[in-house]
Amino acid sequence: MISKIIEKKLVSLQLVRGLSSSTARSARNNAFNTVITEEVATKSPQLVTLHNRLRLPGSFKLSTLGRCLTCIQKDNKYPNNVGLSIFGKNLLSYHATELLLMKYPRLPLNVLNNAINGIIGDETLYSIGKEWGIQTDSSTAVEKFLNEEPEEITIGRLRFDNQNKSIESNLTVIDKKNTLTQEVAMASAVKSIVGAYYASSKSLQDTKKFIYNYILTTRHLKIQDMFEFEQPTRELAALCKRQGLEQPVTRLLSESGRASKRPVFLVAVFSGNEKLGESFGASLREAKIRASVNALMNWYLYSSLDVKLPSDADYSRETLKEVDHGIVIV
Amino acid sequence: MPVKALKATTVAINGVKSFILPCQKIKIDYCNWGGSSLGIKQYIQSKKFQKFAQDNQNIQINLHHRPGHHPVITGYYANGRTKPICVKNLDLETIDKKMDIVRSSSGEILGKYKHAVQSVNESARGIWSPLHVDPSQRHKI
Amino acid sequence: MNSIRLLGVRSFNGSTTQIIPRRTLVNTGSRVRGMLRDPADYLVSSSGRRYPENATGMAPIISNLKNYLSQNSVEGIDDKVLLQVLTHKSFAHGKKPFNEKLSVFGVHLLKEISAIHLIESEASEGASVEGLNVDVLGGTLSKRLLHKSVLAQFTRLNIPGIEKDIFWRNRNLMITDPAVNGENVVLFDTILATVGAVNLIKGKGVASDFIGKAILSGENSLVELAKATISKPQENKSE
Amino acid sequence: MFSQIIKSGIQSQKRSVSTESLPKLAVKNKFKSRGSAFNFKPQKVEPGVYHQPSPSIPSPLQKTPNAFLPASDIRKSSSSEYTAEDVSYMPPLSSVKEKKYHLTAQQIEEIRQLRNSDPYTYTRKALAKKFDCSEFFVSLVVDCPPDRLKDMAGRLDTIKSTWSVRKKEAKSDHEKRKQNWYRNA
Repeated sequence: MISKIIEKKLVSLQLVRGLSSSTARSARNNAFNTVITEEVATKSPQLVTLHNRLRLPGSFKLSTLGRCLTCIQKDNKYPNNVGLSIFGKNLLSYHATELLLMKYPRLPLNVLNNAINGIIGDETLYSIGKEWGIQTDSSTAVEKFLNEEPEEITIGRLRFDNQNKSIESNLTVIDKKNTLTQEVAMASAVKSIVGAYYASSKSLQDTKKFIYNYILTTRHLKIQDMFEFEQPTRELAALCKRQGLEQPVTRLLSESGRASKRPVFLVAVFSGNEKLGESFGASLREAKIRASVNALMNWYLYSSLDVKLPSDADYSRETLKEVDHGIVIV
Repeated sequence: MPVKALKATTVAINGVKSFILPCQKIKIDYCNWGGSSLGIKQYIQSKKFQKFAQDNQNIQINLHHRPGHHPVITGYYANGRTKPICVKNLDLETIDKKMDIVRSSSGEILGKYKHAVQSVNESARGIWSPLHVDPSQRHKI
Repeated sequence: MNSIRLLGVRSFNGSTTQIIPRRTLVNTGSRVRGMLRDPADYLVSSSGRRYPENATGMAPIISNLKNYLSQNSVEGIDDKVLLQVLTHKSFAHGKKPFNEKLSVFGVHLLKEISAIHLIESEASEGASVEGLNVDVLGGTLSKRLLHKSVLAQFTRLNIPGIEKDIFWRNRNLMITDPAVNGENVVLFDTILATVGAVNLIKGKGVASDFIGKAILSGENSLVELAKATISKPQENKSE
Repeated sequence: MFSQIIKSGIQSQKRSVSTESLPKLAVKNKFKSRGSAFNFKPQKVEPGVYHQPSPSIPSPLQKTPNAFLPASDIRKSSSSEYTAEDVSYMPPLSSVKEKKYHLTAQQIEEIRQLRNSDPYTYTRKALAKKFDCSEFFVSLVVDCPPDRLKDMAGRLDTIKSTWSVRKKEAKSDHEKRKQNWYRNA
C-alpha cells in the first residue's frame, strides 16, 4: 500500500490556542455523527499494516481498528475506545487468571495479582503496543492543518490528550486534568483491539487464541522471583501442621570451610525423613532460613504434569476432590 | 504475616506462538533532479518494488521526495531505533538487496554475543554444586 | 477453665499415620492471650453452626447450595468442594480450606460473561461496534452489577438460608447492618466462589451457561436488582 | 536426564520403578584425577541403565518434594521408602524441642504482671527460665513495655554512633544481603 506524503520541514510556530473549534460535548458521551468510515480507513497505511501485522481476520474492519486507536479526548471527533478497552480488560484478566491459577494452583493471592499485572498490566501492554507498531500522534491541530495531513494518516495514529505536551524543544507542559499518559493510552488501545476482536469474530475461542498468541505467550514471567517471606521457619511449621505432616527439622547435609573466611553449609529441612527443601548459606542461620524459603517455594510453586484449562473445549475435572486450601496464615 | 509479593519482571520473547516482524516502516528518500537517484527511481517504478510492497503488507512504506540530497532507505523498528542505508549511484538489483537487509534486520545494534544461546528459562540440570557431587567422585583437596 | 485435651500430631511415616498423645493444657471459654485455644471455640460459625468433621455432618450444611445448583442443572460437584465454597478466610484463622481463590476465579469469569451479556442486550447511546453496544460497560449499570451489596442481595434472594450455612467470623456481633459488619462481603465471596467452583470442575461452557441462565436472567436476576438500585433514589450513600 | 524419560514415558499408570534403586554411574578416570583433569579417559562402563542425578538443588518450578505432592498427582509414591533419605548421618541444627503447653492461665497472668511491673529485672530470659518456657512464648504472652523499648533503642543508638563509617556501610550491606535470604535470591 504505497502512499505518497509530502513531509515538509516543520516550521516552528507560535502556538495559536483553540484554533480548532470544538462543540461542547462531554468526553463520555459517544453519540457522534462523524464515524470513521470504512473507505477512509482502508486508505490509512498504519491501519492496513497493523491489521496485517496481527493477522486479524477479514471480519475485523479497519474502521473498528481506527476506533481502537481513538482514546478519550476533550474534543473527540470520533467515538472513543473506552467501552472497548474495558471489555478487552475483562477478557484479558480472565484468561491471565485462568492460566496462572491452573498452572500454579497454590499460588498466593497477592503473588497472583502481581503476576497478572506483570502479564497484562499497563506497563506490559505499553511495550506490546510498541512492538505491534502503534504510532502515537504527537502533532497539534495547527501543525496538522499546516502540513495538510490527510485524514487517513491522522486516524492511523493513537490519538489522546497527552499528559506532558512538549511545546518547544526544552519546555513540556504537564497537565494532569483528565489527560492520559503514554502507557495508559497505548494499553487502552491494545485492550480495545482485544475487545474489538471478540466484537468482530463473535467467538470466545478465537479471541482466546488471539490473546494467547499475541499477548500471553509473548512475555516470560519470572514467577520464582516474586516471593518474599517474613518468618519462613514459622510459616513452614504452620504449613506442615496444617497438612498433617511431621514437624519440620532442619539438618546439616554437608559443609566446607567452616573455619575459613568463606564457609558453605548445605542444610535441608526434613519432615520425618522426607526432604522438603534445601539450600546453601554462609552461616548456619542463613542456611536454615534459605532452606525453609526453598521448602515454601516448593509448596507454592507446585504444578501438575497435565495442565488443563477450563476454557479448553474438552475440559472436565469430575475427579477433582480437593481445591487448594489457601495461603498459610501464621 | 503471610508471604509477601514482589513486583513481576517480565521479558519479551517474540516468536513463541506468533512472530511480529521488527521492521515496521521503511522510508525511501529520493531526489528528482540528482543523478545519484537514478537507480532508486528505476527501482520505485520496477516490478520488484511492486512485489516487495505486495509481499510485505505489514510494513508501511513512505516515498519521500527530498530534493538536493542523496537517496536514503531508512528502516524504523519496534525497539524505536532506525537503520538508514545510503543508496546513491546504486543500480536496481543492489537496491533490492538493500531493501531486503532493511526489512529483515531487527534494528538492534550489531555486535558479538558472548553466548551462542540466549534463553530466559532456568537451566534444566540446575547450577552445579560441589556438595551435591556423588561422594565417590568428589574433588579431593 | 483449663481442660486437658489430647491434642496429637500426626506423623507421616509411610502409609500409617500415628497419633502421639501428649498432655496439653487448653483454654476454653474466655480468651487468655498466650494460651493454646481449644479448637471447639473457634470452629463454630457466627450462626452457631459447628464445622463438620465428616460427610454426614456436611450434608445438611451444603444442602441449600446443592439444591440451588441442581435446580440450575449443575451436578457432580464434590461435597468437600461445596463446603470449601461456604468457608470464608476469616473462619478459624484460615485453618480450614477457604474459598478465596475460587471467588477470584469466579469474579473474573462473571465480569467477562456479564460484560458480553450487557453489550449484547443493553441499549446505549454510544456508537455500537459490529452491533454490540460497548459503551454500556463504562456506565453505572455495569459497575452496579458487581457491587458487593447487589450481589449479596442476589444471593440472599436466590439461595434461601445461605446466610446461616456460611462459615465466617463476625468481628462485631453488635453491628447488624450487613453492609458494615461484613455479611455482604462474605455473601459476595460465596456466590463468586460457587461460580469459580463450577468453572473449575465443570469447565467454562457449563459455567457460562449457569451464569447466563441462573444469574443474569430469571425472575430476580442480577441485572434487574442492579437496575432497581439505580432507579431507586439512594437513601444512604454508604451502600 | 533419566527422570525426564520416566516423566514423559509413563503418563498414565503409577511409577513402577524408582530412580533411587538404580545403580549410580561412577565414571572413574583411568589416571590420577587431579593431574589428568583435562585429559579425561573414562574406564569402560558396562551397558545398562544408570541414574545420574544432577548435582544441584532442584528448582521449585521443576521438582516438588514427595510430601508436598497432592494425592491426585501420578508422581506421588505412596510408600516413602522410595523417596525417604537416610538422615542418620545428618545432624539436626538445633535439638528438636517438643512444645510443652504446660502453663496454666494463672501462671500466664503472673508472667504478664511481672513483665509489666518491672521489665528490667523480669526480662524475657529471666521469665523463660523461671517458668521453664521459651523466650518466644513470653513475647507471645506479653509485649515489652514501651518505656523499656525506648530505653533499649536509645542504648542501641549510642552504640551505633560509635561505629566508624566503614562499619556502618558493612552493616547496611549485610542488611541488604539478609533481605535476599528471604527472597530465594
